[in-house]
Amino acid sequence: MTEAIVEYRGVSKYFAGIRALEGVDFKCRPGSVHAILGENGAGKSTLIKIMAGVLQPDAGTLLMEGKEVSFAGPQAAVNAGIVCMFQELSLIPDLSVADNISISSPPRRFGLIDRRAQVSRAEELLARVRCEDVDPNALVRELSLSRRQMVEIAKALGRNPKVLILDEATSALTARDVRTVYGLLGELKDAGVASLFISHRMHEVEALCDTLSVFRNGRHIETFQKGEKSEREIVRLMIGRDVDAQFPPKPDRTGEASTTEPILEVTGLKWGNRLNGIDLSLRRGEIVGLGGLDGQGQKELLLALFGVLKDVEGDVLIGGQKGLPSSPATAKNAATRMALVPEDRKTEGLMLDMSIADNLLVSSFGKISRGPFIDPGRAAAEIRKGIAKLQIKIGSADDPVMTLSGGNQQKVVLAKWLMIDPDIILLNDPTRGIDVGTKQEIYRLMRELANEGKAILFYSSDYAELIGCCDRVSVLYGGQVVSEQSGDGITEESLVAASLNIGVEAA
Amino acid sequence: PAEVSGPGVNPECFAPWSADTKFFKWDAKPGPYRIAVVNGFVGNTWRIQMIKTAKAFAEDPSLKEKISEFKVVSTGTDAPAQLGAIEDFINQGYDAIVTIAVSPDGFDRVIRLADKNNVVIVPFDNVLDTDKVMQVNEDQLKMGRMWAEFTVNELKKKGVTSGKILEVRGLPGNSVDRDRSIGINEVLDASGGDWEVVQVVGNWDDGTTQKVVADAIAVHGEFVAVVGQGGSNGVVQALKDANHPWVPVAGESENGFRKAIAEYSDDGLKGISIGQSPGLVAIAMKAAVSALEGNVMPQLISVPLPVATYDQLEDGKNYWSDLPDNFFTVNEFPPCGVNISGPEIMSQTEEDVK
Amino acid sequence: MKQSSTRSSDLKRWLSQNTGFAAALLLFAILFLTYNVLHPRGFSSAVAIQNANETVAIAFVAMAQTLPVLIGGLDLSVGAVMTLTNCVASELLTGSPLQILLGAVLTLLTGTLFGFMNGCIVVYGRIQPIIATLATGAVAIGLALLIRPKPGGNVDDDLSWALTNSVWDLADTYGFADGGEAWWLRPFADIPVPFLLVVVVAVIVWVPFRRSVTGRTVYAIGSAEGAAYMSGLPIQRAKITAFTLAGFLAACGGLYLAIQTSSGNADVQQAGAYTLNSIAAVVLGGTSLLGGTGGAIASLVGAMILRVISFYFRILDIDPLLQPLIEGLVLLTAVSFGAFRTLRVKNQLDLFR
Amino acid sequence: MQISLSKENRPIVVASLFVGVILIAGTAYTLSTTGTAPLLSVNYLLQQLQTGSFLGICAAGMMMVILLGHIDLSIPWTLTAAAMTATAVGGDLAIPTALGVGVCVGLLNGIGVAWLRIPSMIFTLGVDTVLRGLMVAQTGGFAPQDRATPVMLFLAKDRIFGIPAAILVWAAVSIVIATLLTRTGFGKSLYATGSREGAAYLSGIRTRWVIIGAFVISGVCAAIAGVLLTGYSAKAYQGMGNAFLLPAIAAVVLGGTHILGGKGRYVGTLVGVILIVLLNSVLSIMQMPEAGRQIIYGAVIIGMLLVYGRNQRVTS
Ligand SMILES: Nc1ncnc2c1ncn2[C@@H]1O[C@H](COP(=O)(O)OP(=O)(O)OP(=O)(O)O)[C@@H](O)[C@H]1O
Ligand SMILES: Nc1ncnc2c1ncn2[C@@H]1O[C@H](COP(=O)(O)OP(=O)(O)OP(=O)(O)O)[C@@H](O)[C@H]1O
Ligand SMILES: [Mg+2]
Ligand SMILES: [Mg+2]
Repeated sequence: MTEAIVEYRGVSKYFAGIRALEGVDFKCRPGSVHAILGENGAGKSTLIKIMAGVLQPDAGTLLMEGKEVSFAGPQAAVNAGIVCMFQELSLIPDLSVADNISISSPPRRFGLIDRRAQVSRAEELLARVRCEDVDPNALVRELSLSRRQMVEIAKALGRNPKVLILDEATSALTARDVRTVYGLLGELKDAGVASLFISHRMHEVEALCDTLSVFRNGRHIETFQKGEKSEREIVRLMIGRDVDAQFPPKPDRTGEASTTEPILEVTGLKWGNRLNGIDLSLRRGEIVGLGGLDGQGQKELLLALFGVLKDVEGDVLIGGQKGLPSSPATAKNAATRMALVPEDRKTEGLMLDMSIADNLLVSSFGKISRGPFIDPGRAAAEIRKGIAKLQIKIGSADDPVMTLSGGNQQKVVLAKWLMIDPDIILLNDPTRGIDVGTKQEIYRLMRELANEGKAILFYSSDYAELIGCCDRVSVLYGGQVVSEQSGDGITEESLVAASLNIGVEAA
Repeated sequence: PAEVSGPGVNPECFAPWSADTKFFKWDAKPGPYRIAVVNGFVGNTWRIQMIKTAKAFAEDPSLKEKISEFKVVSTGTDAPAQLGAIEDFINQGYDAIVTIAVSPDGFDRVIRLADKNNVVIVPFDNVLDTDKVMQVNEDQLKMGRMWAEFTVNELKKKGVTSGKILEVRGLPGNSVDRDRSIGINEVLDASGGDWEVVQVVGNWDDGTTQKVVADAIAVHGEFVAVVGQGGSNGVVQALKDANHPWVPVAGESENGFRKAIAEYSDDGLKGISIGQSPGLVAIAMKAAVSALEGNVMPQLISVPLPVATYDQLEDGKNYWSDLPDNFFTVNEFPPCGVNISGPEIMSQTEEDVK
Repeated sequence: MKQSSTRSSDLKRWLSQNTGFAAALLLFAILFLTYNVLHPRGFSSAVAIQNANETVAIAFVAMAQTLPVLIGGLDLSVGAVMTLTNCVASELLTGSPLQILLGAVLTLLTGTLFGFMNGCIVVYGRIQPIIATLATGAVAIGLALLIRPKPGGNVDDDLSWALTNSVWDLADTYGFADGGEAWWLRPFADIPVPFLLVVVVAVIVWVPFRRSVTGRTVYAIGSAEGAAYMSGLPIQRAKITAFTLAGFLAACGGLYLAIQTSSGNADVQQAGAYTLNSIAAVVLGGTSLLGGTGGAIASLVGAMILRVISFYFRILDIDPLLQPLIEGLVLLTAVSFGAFRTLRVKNQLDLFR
Repeated sequence: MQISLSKENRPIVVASLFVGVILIAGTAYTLSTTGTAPLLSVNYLLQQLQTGSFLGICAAGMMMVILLGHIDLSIPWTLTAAAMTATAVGGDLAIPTALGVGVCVGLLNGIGVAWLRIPSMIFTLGVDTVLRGLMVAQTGGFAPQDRATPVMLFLAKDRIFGIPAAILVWAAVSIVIATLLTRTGFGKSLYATGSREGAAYLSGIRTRWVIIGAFVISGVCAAIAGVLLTGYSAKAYQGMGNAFLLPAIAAVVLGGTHILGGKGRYVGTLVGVILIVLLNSVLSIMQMPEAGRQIIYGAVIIGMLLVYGRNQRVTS
């Protein structure tokens, strides 16, 4: 057996008394692709942040190639050959692609950064990740999310990693890029590099990894080889209990569709070059999915419906009223109330350093006020109701929402919107980065809401979710709906085919 | 300019500062002249009144014919900007530049340039610590002395020879503040009385002065007199608010202060009002023209102090009970032919606004 | 042919990435040319010298302000540090040439150390830059008043004359290059020395800094601090360096002010005015107050725009009592230019960065 | 109410303690020099609160804006302009005029910051300059009347049951602001917008109107302070607001409000104002020269913020 390249011995880490990792013994071998699995808050990110020098352990030791090491900061870790890719996080938007790729150790001439050498280095690395179309002199802020992740990968490659860490770093990639990344990881594996891979998507893990480690509540539960355990067993290790059917059953809706009036009807919706004539309808009691590759206009569609975008063209009927709301505030207050769970809960969904209570109330001041004043009794009741309904796990409602785990944070966003009792709920990838258990709760909640007569428009980057949750799915490509599927017609095959805008036969 | 011996022209108006004041003579230039006023800070009534006086005086029959171009700029409290403006006017070929210096130092370069180009620079009010330019000012040391003398006299009349006197100082670091304070303390020390002088800093600003005087009263109880360099309205307000008995007060020449003296002098507010006049600008302009005409001029021109004590006040003559508090009462200097009165300048369009 | 096409697209990209700076440059060019056309002695060395002299201090202070702004902060002490170093210099710039040189070095060192202290307070005390420097600015003014309770000072006359004039005068004063008549000096003879000083400092300080990892880190911090940290960039070093350099550049301003006025003045109002003007200059130059984009050269241009605006009052006939109003309106209009971009934003979320 | 030393309350407690320290130091000084302890007299304290009310009201308005992560540099000349226009109009309309000026300036600031998205630091600075220009032009051109009206004199100077009316005005403003912040949707929206504007907007808060509202409150507060100050000095004059900008910012920050917005309690601002006012007064009583005063100011601000606890480091 090869010697471990990185080894944890009894590593513990606490945050203000909260246990993030405790007594972790963990090894990872060179030439492997190693998946780290666990619920939200299991300690995965903490584990790799320690390896990457971002955090220092409170107890225990870290060994690299058999020698004890201690990294004072990310640079020290990089120097030792540990390269970490965080989700969207380590690129500087206002610097050029070339600057970013050679960010901390650029080629120099006479002690100064050599711009030309830097550009050619960037060109080489971009070619390696098959992103020749990216201009090394462009600013990162000008790139799309998927291009940014590829630049991030190029940057990581350029640092000659011995250990490469991907913490949910592939979430926005296109199918072609994913294939490139798979290829690259394979190459690196052959070159003896250890890759650590964190993802909440089982199919990615299955396709890529050879070794799997499961964490739960800050403890290392078990490490095993791929194929040793079934998916069901793995999930049980992760959440500590059995999971039953992932998705709640769909009610039978055949025949209903034609009889009820749509609550939302959109024809020829256009916005800039992102939306190119979208037709869509949504009825009460229905969950309609938005499918397609990332960046095909799904987010823009949701934002447009919620009144965030200006100069949107097309015919819209919402609850019989013509026209789009002019702002989220009007969308929320209209006769047909709308709610949007945005893409990034940390910057768009929540005021992270405000309390859970304040975050819950932020959309419903009108409802809990008497005249201009907030009625504390009613506010407290609403908060209690919201927390109970979604079973949000909190200490006190006055704690900052920042202290919650990702899944619970997402529940706060949902609870906030449920307080206004919306008629239409727009969901933008609500389960991204959320563990299996919580995902299930959200699926169940969605179905409950639909059964209460609400209409749900649901964008997800995960096909399985669309198949499991939706009554109908509209697949977007290039800002248009290219395919509409419903009922049993929604299959992975058909979704993938539609996403790539090719006929089902070809897929 | 050439250094010559006196006496200078028109000594009633252009009085030399002291017996050993030097005299300058520039080569006579044919008129009419281009004159610029380079002000520093703008944003208080004094400066506004000064600018209006300058503009009005440029239209005065005695000067109008002699000036072909007249410009006023304000540069803010920014030394390089003021120096730059002066240099710019020299470059533009102006004949004389009248200025209130933002700093008593630092003009060496523009003085050198002005001399090279035969341009007359006349600082007034905030003058320079140099004897290389012709300057116009009131004697600050003497002002301080007169304030203190008056105060000591009034106290003597009341039979008071000891006690706490409150001295309100101006902007820290300013030479005017320094000179006035020296004058005041010189006289107090020499007066033989047993005075305890309490100093507070009022920055010549009514609001600040009022606040610090109120504080001082709260802490020290009663004063036998107040000698204030500026912000005199604030002194009076603070005394009034604290129900402090009226005592002799020496101060500036704001209309409000004089109104207060006139009103309360019988109750004991025996006041003296001497002030730095915005009308100084007119004398400085006149001096500049005179110098350009080739007359012999004193290097430092002393403008008589416009004194008014409580027994000399007369409504409509040296104060105006129906006009705003803020403007400065003293504006005219008859010996110099400067006859623009304060109200004339500051209320010229009063009718228009009602 | 390929060469030329890439070059034009390079220019296009530069323009799109530096729109603010380009607009500032254009605005300055128009304002300055018009001023010279209107000025009776426009396009002459004397006018250039005067303009340069007036601009140096604010230019240095604006450059100083740029660095803290780039990291997404603000330095409210730059004006005060300029004032402090101005007072220090007014005590030290006298005596033999060697003593003067030493004095100048000590002056710059004072400002640099003060900036370093600011940096340490911000980094190790973890206090927001704007508040930390509001406080240290008061300290700097206090020190300046201690050093120079009243204005004055004793700066070497020759030095003052030589450095506030043209290159020819410099040579003439110190008698090198045949007293300014040497053939090789001719082409430069009419250039104002103050202009050269600013350019020299910009070139030997700013340009290398811009092309160092520390400089890059400064931009990265303003753009995305978390990402900069995760990328292994030296955050603390860069922050301290930014404030230290700000102190150094402010000291350059103070030093020049002392040379220009051959005196020192602990003027609180002037210090405040310079700080606020430096922020205005930074914004006019197209640097974002949010950090991450812009640069010291842009601020230099911003400072020049600010100055040129006030030049106009001297050549146009404007009621002196309306001047402050006009000045304010022009400033407000100029800083509002960037708003046109905002009004064109189609996705409201892009407004909240 | 229970006082727990949470991060939020610590500045308030520390600043209150420091207020005590200032009073003790000042009293020690007066005892040693004059043998009396006037600082502890009710009269002195009431007077400090009276003169502190101008700053207090400015700071209350400033806090609204700082909670949003913005700043209002136009306070000095908003105050002055409101006061000068009010006295120029005179009579019963004086105070409504002053408030009107405050509202207009606030609207202008708000529009510039919320709609045009110009950084408040620079936009309000420009507005301040414009207001100064307007006042210079107005004084120069129209020689406006500057006398305080009887109501202004009453508000600033008279006492009601022995308490200066100015303090009552300040108390009224404080109650309104504190209620606004803690008990109304607007107040909560203010915190939300200051904490993260994008998220607040997507939550259906009309963030632009919140921003405009905060600036209007700030303008109105400055105008009220202008009215009181006019009454106190019996007249309005150029530059009367100059002394309030930096102390107002310092008071808000010393009271624990986060300069980048989102966090802070109004009680803190109250304590901050009292701290600054007393510090000023005691230094003046000690006849501390300007140099020492400035150094002490700086040291106090830095020292207190260090005691309050350092900000979090940005690591992710
Ligand atoms: N900066 C922090 N401050 C306080 N507690 C923290 C911090 N970071 C992590 N924690 C705690 O440590 C625990 C483990 O967090 P970690 O980020 O490692 O989880 P994770 O497994 O990466 O979760 P996810 O799947 O959501 O990414 C969390 O439950 C949290 O309570
Ligand atoms: N400042 C903090 N204080 C307390 N807990 C924190 C803090 N920052 C993070 N945490 C904890 O760390 C955990 C994970 O944080 P992380 O940043 O990895 O988010 P996440 O849940 O993984 O979301 P995503 O996967 O979408 O990035 C959270 O569950 C949270 O409890
Ligand atoms: Mg994580
Ligand atoms: Mg995560």
